[in-house]
Amino acid sequence: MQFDWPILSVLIWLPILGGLVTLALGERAIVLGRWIALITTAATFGLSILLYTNFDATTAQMQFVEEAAWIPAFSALYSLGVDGIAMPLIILTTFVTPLVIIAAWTVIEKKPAQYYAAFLILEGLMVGVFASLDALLFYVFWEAMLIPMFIIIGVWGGPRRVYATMKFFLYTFLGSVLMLVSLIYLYLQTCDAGQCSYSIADFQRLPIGLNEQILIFLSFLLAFAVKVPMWPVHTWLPDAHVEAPTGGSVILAAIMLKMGGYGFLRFSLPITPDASAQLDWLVISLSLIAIVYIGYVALVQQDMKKLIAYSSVAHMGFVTLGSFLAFELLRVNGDVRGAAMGIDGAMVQMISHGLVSGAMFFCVGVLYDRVHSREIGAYGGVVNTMPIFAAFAVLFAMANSGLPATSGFVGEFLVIIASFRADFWYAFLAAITLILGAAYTLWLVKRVIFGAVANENVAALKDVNGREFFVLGVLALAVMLLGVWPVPLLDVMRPTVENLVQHITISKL
Amino acid sequence: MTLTEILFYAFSAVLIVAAVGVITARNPVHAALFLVFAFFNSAILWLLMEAEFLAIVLVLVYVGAVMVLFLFVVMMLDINLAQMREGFTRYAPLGIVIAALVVIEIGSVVWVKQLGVDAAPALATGAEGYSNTRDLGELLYTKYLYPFELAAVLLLLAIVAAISLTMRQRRGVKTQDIAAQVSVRAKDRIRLVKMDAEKDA
Amino acid sequence: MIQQSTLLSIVLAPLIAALLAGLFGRFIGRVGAHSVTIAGVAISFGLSAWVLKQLLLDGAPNVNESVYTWLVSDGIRMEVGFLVDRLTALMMVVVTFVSLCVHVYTIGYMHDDPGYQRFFSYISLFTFSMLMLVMANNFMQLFFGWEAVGLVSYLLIGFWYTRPSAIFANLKAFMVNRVGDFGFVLGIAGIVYFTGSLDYVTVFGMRESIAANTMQIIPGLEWQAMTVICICLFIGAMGKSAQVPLHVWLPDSMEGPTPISALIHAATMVTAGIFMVARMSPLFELSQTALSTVLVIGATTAFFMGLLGLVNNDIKRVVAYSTLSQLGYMTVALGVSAYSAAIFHLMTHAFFKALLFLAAGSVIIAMHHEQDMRKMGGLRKYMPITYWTSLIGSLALIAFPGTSGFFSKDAIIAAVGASHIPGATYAYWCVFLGVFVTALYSFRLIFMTFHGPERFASASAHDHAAHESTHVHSDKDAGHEPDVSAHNSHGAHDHHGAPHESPWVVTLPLILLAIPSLVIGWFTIGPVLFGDYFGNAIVVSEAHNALAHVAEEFHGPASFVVHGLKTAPVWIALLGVLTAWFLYIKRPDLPAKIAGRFSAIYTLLVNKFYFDEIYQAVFARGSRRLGTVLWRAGDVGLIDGALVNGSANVVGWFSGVMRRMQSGYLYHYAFAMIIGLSTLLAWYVLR
Amino acid sequence: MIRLEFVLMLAGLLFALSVAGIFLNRKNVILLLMCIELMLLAVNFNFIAFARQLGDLDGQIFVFFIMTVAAAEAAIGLAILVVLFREKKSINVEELDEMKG
Repeated sequence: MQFDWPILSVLIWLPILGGLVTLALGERAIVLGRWIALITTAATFGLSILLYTNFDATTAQMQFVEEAAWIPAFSALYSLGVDGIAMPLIILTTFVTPLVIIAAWTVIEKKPAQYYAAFLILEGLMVGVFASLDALLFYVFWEAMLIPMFIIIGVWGGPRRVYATMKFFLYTFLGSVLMLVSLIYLYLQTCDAGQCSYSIADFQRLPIGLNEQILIFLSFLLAFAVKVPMWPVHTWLPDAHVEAPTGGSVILAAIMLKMGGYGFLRFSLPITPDASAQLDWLVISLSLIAIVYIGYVALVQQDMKKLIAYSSVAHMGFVTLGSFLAFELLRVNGDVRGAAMGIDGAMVQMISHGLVSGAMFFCVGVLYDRVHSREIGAYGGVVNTMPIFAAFAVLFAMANSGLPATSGFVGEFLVIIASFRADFWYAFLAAITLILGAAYTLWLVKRVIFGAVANENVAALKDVNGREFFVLGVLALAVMLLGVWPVPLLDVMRPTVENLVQHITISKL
Repeated sequence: MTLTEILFYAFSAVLIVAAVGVITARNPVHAALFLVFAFFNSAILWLLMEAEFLAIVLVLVYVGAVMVLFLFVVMMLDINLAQMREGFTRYAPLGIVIAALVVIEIGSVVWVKQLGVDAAPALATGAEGYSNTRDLGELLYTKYLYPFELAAVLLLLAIVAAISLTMRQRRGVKTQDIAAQVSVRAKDRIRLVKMDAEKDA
Repeated sequence: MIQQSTLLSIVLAPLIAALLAGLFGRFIGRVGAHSVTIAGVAISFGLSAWVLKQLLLDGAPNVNESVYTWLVSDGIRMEVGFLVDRLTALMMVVVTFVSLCVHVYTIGYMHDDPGYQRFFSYISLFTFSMLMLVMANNFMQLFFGWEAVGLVSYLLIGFWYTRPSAIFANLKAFMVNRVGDFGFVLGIAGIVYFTGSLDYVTVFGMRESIAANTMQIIPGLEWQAMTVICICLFIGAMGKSAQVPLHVWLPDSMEGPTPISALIHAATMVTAGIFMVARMSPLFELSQTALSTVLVIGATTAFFMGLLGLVNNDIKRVVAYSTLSQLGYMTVALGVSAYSAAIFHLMTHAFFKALLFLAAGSVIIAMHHEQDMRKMGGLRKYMPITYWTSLIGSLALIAFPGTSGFFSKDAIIAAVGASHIPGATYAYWCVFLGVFVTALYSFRLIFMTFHGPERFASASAHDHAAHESTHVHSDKDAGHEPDVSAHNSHGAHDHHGAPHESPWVVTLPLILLAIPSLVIGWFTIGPVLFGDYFGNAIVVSEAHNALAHVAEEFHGPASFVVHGLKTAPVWIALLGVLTAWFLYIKRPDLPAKIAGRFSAIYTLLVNKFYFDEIYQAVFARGSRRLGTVLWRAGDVGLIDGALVNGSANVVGWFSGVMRRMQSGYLYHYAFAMIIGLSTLLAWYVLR
Repeated sequence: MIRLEFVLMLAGLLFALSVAGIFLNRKNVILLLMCIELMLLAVNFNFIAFARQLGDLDGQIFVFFIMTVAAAEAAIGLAILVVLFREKKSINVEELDEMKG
């Protein structure tokens, strides 16, 4: 069922409006501002649930489509819509943001109103990225999103926040400018009788020569690989995570990284299928390097946030690996069985990683709020003083290491199974994450959570309060639910994914 | 060779001499005076070229206002002349080369390339009742009205800018600051401190 | 007819109990926690027994149905479902019975522990996971259960989380198991690749087509697809069932409380690998290479791990090494396609090994959480029930004729003797010598603990000297059982007072387990081993049906015993017992002399063949070093240093050069403008 | 009749002299300003000459605007000079290197 009111626009602009109101109210009216922030995000989440319940899971068509003239001179449209790939990511966005707001409830002391406003505006922009059907609109949201994040890290960040923000900004910006060039090229290619189009759907239908495709593919790859982030353009992530405030880390890990994966599925694969087929070895090998190499790097981190950041890189390797299996499958087996499973796995991995890494960052935040240290060495035996927290932390750690019945398992398992069809060694290297993931996560747990009380800081810890319990509990429920009941997620994606697999296996030359 | 031409060459020569004087004069006052002289010469040359209004404006505005301003400033400031003259000729060869280059360029444009400009039907300057000033005025207030207004604004801006740049707040002058007096609050003047009662030793 | 609801109740009862005890432990209290979990497991046990009866006596058909679709991706259904045949039913009964005993026992053992409710929650959760594992009808659920038992094992080994050795051991256990799971997942992926299904029945139905495939893993080298899959799956089994070289976690897992050593690390979880291979028998039968691998690894485990039991002084670790060795026997049985013998030994072993562990726990309680056997001795008269039950357990372990262990183990040895697959000769010698070793360490344990002089009263006086001279690692990994609170509460008793028999909640399970340990072989050997008990659950190809040769000579249990007496293994075992008696009762000074004489071998054994050290150096430290190198050189040095900050530095350096041109002198800019202008003009005009 | 070419050459010489003046008097800001005035004068000559040659008064209009701008520039330039002198007690350009990169 489609609505007669523009639900996607509301999802984008409601939080932005709420953010502006919070900003306008200022720091003096912070109590009111806080509640406005919470109510707005909660309402957004509620509306996004409507998106799910009214979603037609039998078709790969764009749904809830809105269209209006935006910049007539470039025939750019304000056109929104979601399919089975975008919708879950939108719900992930609207789900995580209220939790960030709640988690920051009394913790942020410096300019809280602006903090909330930044997150609300960020939420709207992120939904915009996932909902845009117009490439220019997509690009605007894509870049605009950097601004609130830049501010969040730059203002509320740690001691090296300036370095981290500059690195974050330059990295991501450098990646995406070339994408703009490609988008403009594609725009010019669509011109027919003076009528050009920025519509992504038109781009996907456009026949393009192989050399052009390869150039476009590389520019997209740079943009999305930085965002994912793939090895070797990942080094902004640990720095950004370490310096970002808890909420910033959560949003960064939970949602912003997914933009890269989404970009691959929405742009790279369908617009340049032949170049993808030519260059899939590149993406796959980078993914496998990410999985193994970064696993080892994560093992030796001394900073909790850095460790989780590196584990994010490793986990996102599964997303890119799963997304690009189709071509190898076609070459090896002559059919694409397994490709949809790879993409399914990539999508589930994205959602799951959003929940799990977000939760892990929340956990670090809980500790950081109390002890003001992220060093692993500053902790030990937290379970003695914070048993409830420890239970949550162990749960999320298990999810991070891909234990069945948690969401972390589903995506990895699907991708490993799918990659076995392509090549034994793909599966072999991907499965190493079972060992490495468990090693770095559980070693972290061992050093931080278990053991005797290490020092008086730990001895003075108080267990989670109601607010933290709520946030962690909701995430824990989500992680478990997705782990034992992933059907709802896979069902809404299926037509879209199948359509995508079909699309990308047809040459555009 | 007509009288006009003779006059032109004569005043041109004087103008060149005056310009040389401007750039070589030891004393800035002399330089300014040479410049005044150059302006006068130019005004005469412009008269010869039938730009009467501009010639008058040049004398009035430049000589009367701008150069006087220059002289004021030169005299007002205590300039260390010796320091200024140091290394006077250091860049002279370079300057002469560049100057020669400029002359050669213009010469080549004028003489070699011939400009390709044919003399258009001359203005009816000799006509009865012709006034250069009125023609200019008509153009200024019709075709160039907006630029003219802009020029006016520009001048106003220059006035304001010059004043605001050179104005300075003198210290030690006792004046009232009404705004500060009005906006003052009680707590700015008095601070209440809570203290324990004195204890016995 | 077995209803789906019955099966659901069997698995869900412990789960619900676990959730109640775990989440609401604070509200329902200690009594509430143990009542609810025991009730849950009791329901499971009752229903499992009923299911077994239905299948066995009432001729109910096997159940194979899906309960829940977990997900469907790319046309491959991943489901939760139950396959209940006699193999499953047997496992269900064993699991729930041992679990029930352990639950009851725990009331006594964990009496003073602050984590009482948590413990009950964990062991109930374990029961649930294990049941899910054995009742699975597809690989997906098998893997679910597989990982879930691993998780609970992790939680339980680290139950006393303040002890460094415990949290080291649980991490180690999880990691080693993950190495196994790594292979297991690849095996499952291979199965999906070749069959497009996860369902057992479908996969087994297509086994011939898998076997027809080959894979090129290393270019130029064709491998049989079935061999690759089976070896991958068996790597999983090696991890879970602690086969060399993935055995290192099991001895360390003794850091957990004794009840779970009995339940998880002896009776049930570690046998999951055995069960899995038996379940996959249709696949393994098609790959002789895989079977040989299984055989050799099992044989190695059986003999060499047994040797380690000879030199250890920690009572629980001795039992742990014996578990390793017995798991090796089971694996050997799998290798020679005597799957039913493996399962049979699995069952008897579950009873007598759980019994031995629980008895060891009982001793540990009596000794106030002292685990070093050198500080025990003469306990027979203080703890008669414990003594007699552990004697029964030990007799079963050494395969004393007539006990349950005799039937199962003798069958395995006979089957190995009858087998002709590559590696069978090596395996035969391993299991044969293993009998002697088993007898020696078992009775060394009995004699040191229950016979001889009482060493506990004076233990504290001279313990340290003896301790360090003979047991190199005791402080580091043997550890001492009690956590602080438990120790203190025991300290309230007279520490040097005479040991006394444990309360009934401890001894009752001992007795309950001793009965099947002693007699179950008599009733079950016929049908299980040589009858058609398993029906089509286990498939053995004619080519290597070693057990069939043994079956030809089988004429009832009594004659089996009589026949056994005529064969070497029984006498070897008795020789082992005599040796133990001689060394530890008659001439207690001899062991030290022997150790001195063969110090090289002794050191090798005490250091457990240096597996831990090598793993620590190569994998733990090596990984960390590799990680550091990759991080420092790769991430920080090359990517961040050279590329990211490097490009920034190049820009900075270039701007630094360019900056010098910005002298700040007005005339420099003016000159530059004029020169530039005239040059441009010159180029324009004069060209 | 004054020939266009001679006027242009005169303007060119004037311009060249003022360029040379900038090189010679590089330290003295006042003289630099004067040289700029001279330069503008040279430009004005060109405009006037062409206006006459082409019979188009627009050239003279331009001169008018140039003079306006020159006056404004001189005013502000001198104002800056005064402020500068107040700060530095000198107008030596060599001391003005704060814009150095």
